[in-house]
Amino acid sequence: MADNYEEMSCSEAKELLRKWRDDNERRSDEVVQIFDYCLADKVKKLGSERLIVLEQVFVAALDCGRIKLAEDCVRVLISEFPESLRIMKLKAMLLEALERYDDALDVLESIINKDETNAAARKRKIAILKAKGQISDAIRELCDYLRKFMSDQEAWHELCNLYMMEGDYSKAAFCMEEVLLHNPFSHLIHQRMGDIRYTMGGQDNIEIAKSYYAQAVKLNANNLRALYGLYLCCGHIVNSKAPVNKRKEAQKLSTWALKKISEITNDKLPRSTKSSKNSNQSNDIAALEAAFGNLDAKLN
Amino acid sequence: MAELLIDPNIRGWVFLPIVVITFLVGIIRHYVSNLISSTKKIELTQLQDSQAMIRARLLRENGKYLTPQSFAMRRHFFNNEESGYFKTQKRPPVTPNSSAMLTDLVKGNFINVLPMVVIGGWINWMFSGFVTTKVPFPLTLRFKPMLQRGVELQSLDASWVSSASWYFLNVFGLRNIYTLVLGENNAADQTQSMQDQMSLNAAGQMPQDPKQAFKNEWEALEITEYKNALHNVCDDLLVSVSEPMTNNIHH
Amino acid sequence: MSSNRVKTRETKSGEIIAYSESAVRQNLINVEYVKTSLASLAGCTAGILGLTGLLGFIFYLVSLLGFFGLLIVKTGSNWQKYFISRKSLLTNGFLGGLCTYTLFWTFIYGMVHVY
Amino acid sequence: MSKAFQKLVLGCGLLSLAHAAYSAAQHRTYLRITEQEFTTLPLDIILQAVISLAIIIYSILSLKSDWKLIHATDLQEKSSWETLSNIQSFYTFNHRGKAIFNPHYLQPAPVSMDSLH
Repeated sequence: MADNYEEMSCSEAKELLRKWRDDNERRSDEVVQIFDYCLADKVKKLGSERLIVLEQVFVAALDCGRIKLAEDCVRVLISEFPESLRIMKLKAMLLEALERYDDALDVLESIINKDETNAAARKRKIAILKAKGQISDAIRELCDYLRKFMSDQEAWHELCNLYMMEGDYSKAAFCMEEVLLHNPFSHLIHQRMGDIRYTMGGQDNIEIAKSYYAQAVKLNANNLRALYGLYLCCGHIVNSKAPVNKRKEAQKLSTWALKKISEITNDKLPRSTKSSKNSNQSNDIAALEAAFGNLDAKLN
Repeated sequence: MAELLIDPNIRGWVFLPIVVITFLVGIIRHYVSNLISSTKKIELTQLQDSQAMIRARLLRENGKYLTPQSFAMRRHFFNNEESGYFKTQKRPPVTPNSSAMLTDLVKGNFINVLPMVVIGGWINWMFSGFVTTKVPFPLTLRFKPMLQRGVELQSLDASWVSSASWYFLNVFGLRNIYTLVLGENNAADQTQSMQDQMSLNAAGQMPQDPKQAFKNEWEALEITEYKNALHNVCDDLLVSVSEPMTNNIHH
Repeated sequence: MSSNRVKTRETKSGEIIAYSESAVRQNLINVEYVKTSLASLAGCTAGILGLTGLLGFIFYLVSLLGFFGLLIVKTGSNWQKYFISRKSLLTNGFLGGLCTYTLFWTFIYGMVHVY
Repeated sequence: MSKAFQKLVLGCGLLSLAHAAYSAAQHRTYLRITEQEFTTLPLDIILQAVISLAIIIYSILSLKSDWKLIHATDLQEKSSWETLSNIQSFYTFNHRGKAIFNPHYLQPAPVSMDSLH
């Protein structure tokens, strides 16, 4: 991948960065590389997107520990808008990356003093607590924040992650439900709800997890993780003391899920007619990738 | 119908300048309105209220995907008699900030109405007495006094128009062109948002009277009937199993 | 994440379909862009041709229909993937377009045929 | 077709339309000088104008053809948990990224065993 970026034209790079911004991709390493190879000496040519791109590169640079690059970006931005609170927040982020947390907190405090409705600065404060590893403090602060900004789904999502770090699954489920209220058509959120409920365990929760997984599968029939989840839940119910008709139903559903899983994984398998040993091996690898790549196994 | 021969100088000094002036005024107006439109200062409590309202609305709309307990818990949070959010949060009715409203009104007028009238009047005065062009469609005589102001000729066909009418034709016709020119890559808007604070993702407009809004939302939430949408999902899936594997899930 | 906002609409069969609001808006903005260009350019052409009276307005309608046909050919049979309603594509912003059309028509007509 | 080509086509169309306008204006002047009555334009100018209009509209439509899919389910097939759970506002930066991607990264000096005692 990396060597492609060198040959990329300016407009292509711009396009790609915009796509990543829109799709909410992290890809910090790639962003920095693209900037290095294609855009570094053409910043002025970016036109109306220049500031946004600079901000994006800034965050990516911090993510990659490229403090120098980040400083350059933020310097340009500051010279343009010395008063802007948004840029002050970037400055705080820079301090944060340098692990000067107290200074960063000072900056954020001053932002909040100037504009107490500034949600971003408040969130950064919580992120600092998280970076310091004070998860329980971060949770407390985030709850406080959410009392004020109740419909901030990002924050709910983050709170869910924090609770999961702490192993407090019932509270995590509550937070995920808030996110679900915002995106009732997202199969991923349904699947996540199922994950949490399944992890919590217990007969009732497994039932709930089953229906969430089923909803996720209904919304997107190719969601492999949800299918596996469905299969596991049904397997659990079959072996439990549930009423007979329920067990029967679960049995049916689990065979269906298994069939579907094998269908999907077989589809992804490249069918080669030659059965030389080498291609066999690559087939196996491809099959494995198909099976596990779709699982989103890299969750956190 | 007599063909008039119009001096090409009129084209160079009246016809085209009016187009250019109207266009530029529109562009300038866009930037000026960007400059002087102040971002409204929102109070924290206002923001909190609007976010609570959004959350309650979402609960009403999408609550069916939650488990019964979760739904009841949230409704309890909002509507409980003693500790519910909508019951305990007492907000004084927001007195509309009269001076701020006034400045907004003045600004709105300043941006929208004033330039049109001023420029229109100026053009009418500056370029009066010219027959500028001929509209390619017939107009009835009733339009004559309006469209040919300053050209008092009895026998002139109504489709020959004076500069003022040409100006108004421009004003209305260019409106879409502005969105074409300015809306395509709204450079001004983007720098604006960069200069300002973060755009709050849910900085909704809070209604004037939060108390009333709370009451409405409380009522709406109270009468919302919980119906579990996930109850039949497994059955649905099983049904689709028994059917041939059509992809009827999506559309 | 705010771009994921979804609005729903019930079809005749009672099925609820979820649309992404931003995508719908983006598509409509695109169509609006092309329609405004169309109105101005069709106005220019009408001015060049020296159409007068009813003929000019008919030309506007014809070019609008032509654009509509082109759009349908472009998006093909899966227009439902991009637009909620096909009819609204045709009727939205009709009068605004007409204003623009008239302006350019008069302008070019004046430039070419009057002066 | 590439965007650059489309833009070229668009430019050609606009030029051709402008040329048609110029021809029409010339024709009018010619008629005026020779004192003939104007009835219609010559056929070639009409054809040129109409055809270039069609070309322009087609190329604009092709240039602006980045239609987005509007069905939420279609959109979500593309999105993955990875992008959904990527929460920008809560990024933290003291992670392995700075060691992996920064070529000038200096390992923190190991804590010597003596200082622990």
